Amino acid sequence: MPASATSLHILYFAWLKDRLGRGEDNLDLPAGVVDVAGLRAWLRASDPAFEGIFNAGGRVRAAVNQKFAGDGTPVRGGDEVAFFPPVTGG
Amino acid sequence: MPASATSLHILYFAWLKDRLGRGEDNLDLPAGVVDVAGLRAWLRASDPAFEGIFNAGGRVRAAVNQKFAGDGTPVRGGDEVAFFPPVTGG
Amino acid sequence: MIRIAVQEAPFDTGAEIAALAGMGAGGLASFIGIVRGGGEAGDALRALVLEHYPGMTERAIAGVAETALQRFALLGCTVIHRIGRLPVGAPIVLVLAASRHRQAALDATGFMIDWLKTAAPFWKQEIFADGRTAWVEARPADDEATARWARAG
Amino acid sequence: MIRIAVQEAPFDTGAEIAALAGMGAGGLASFIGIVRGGGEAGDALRALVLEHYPGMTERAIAGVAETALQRFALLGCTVIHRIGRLPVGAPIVLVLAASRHRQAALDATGFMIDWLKTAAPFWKQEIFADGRTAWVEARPADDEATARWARAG
Repeated sequence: MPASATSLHILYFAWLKDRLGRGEDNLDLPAGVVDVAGLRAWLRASDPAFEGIFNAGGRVRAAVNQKFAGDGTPVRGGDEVAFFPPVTGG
Repeated sequence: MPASATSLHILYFAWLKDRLGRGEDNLDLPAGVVDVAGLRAWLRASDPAFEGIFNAGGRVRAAVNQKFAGDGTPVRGGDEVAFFPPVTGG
Repeated sequence: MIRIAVQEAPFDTGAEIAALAGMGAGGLASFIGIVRGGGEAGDALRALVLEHYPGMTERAIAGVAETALQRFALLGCTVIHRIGRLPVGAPIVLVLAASRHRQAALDATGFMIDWLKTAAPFWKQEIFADGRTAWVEARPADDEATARWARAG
Repeated sequence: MIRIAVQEAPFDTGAEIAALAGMGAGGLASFIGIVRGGGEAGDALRALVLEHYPGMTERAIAGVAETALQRFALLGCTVIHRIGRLPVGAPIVLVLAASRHRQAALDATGFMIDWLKTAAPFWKQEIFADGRTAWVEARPADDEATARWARAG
């Protein structure tokens, strides 16, 4: 779907997707969210399912616009943000 | 050909074969030859062509019964001895 | 020349090698990862299901391949990673590196497979004979293998 | 399982890999050596002629393969070395190593190709466009590459 200047496309992979029962969320950029850490906090507050996910040994990783991201990576309207466990390919 | 207890089968490879114009010699184990160094000396004495071959920077290698051999490796009747330049396969 | 593919279909190793071999290379190294049965606990593993992040995966693999091409002065390299359900014994990943000299090709192959394991967004789920499933945990040894290349400068 | 061949015919890399892949391996590494044109002096190399010492060659290759099998705990390995006239671009040698873990397969492949170059009785003659021929000189770098494995214990 086309990204608008205020929308956020969030993707979940592997066991995150299993636990949430969905692979993505589309929402408006929440007020006050400016980075990955802020988005994690907002998700936790909005849905208890995220509590266990983001507490899972702190091992859930993030990507913003298809690049690995840290807690301080900026999140803006129109971005694609993904959450997933450490990768196990190869 | 079947090896007899006193015969020596000598093989030459790569540029040694080119320079000698033959790939092998069959002869009786010369009297007094007990190792590779002795055989080299006997060949030099018997045919001047070996002079240049064995003087070629000392780089001509030997094998006795299909194993790499040094100057002191024993040579006995019935053995297969080979002379060749350093290998360049792979 | 860099060739990247993420696909469900098997790859044709012979054809991929032939495509790289005609570039003036003196050496061509490859690594093929295979779904391995009989784990530590003697589990009856039947298959892996490989999930990936479309778009980011191809981008991450291309980054690894481009880095290898530069670092090892390769003539070309190929990375094909399979996704979907892969039974025990099935090939998962193919890495090829062609270079003028043998050591560069071998080193680049090791570099690429190590980096793929930590930099490309794939996740493996194990499917057992009794129907049980489990997501594979990342191994610290994989991060260490990747870090080796950073130290080697 | 060790497979050794010395032959004029081309080898079928895909078939050789498939034969090793079914042994429970998690990783399969390969190296293919190719006749490389355009040497340092820009010579018009057309082909190599590979001569070998029948009997001793197979014995030497088997020794290298058995050492690799033990040292790297391989499930299997394959070495095929071609002889005769091989034009520029033709594959000369194939080395394959299958192991449970990737690093052993890659290391074993490097080990075998390095040792083949110094321990197996092959000699390469270069054939140039103008009909001139020259025996290839052994390179000290090959001895150094082999010695590396002795130091690595």
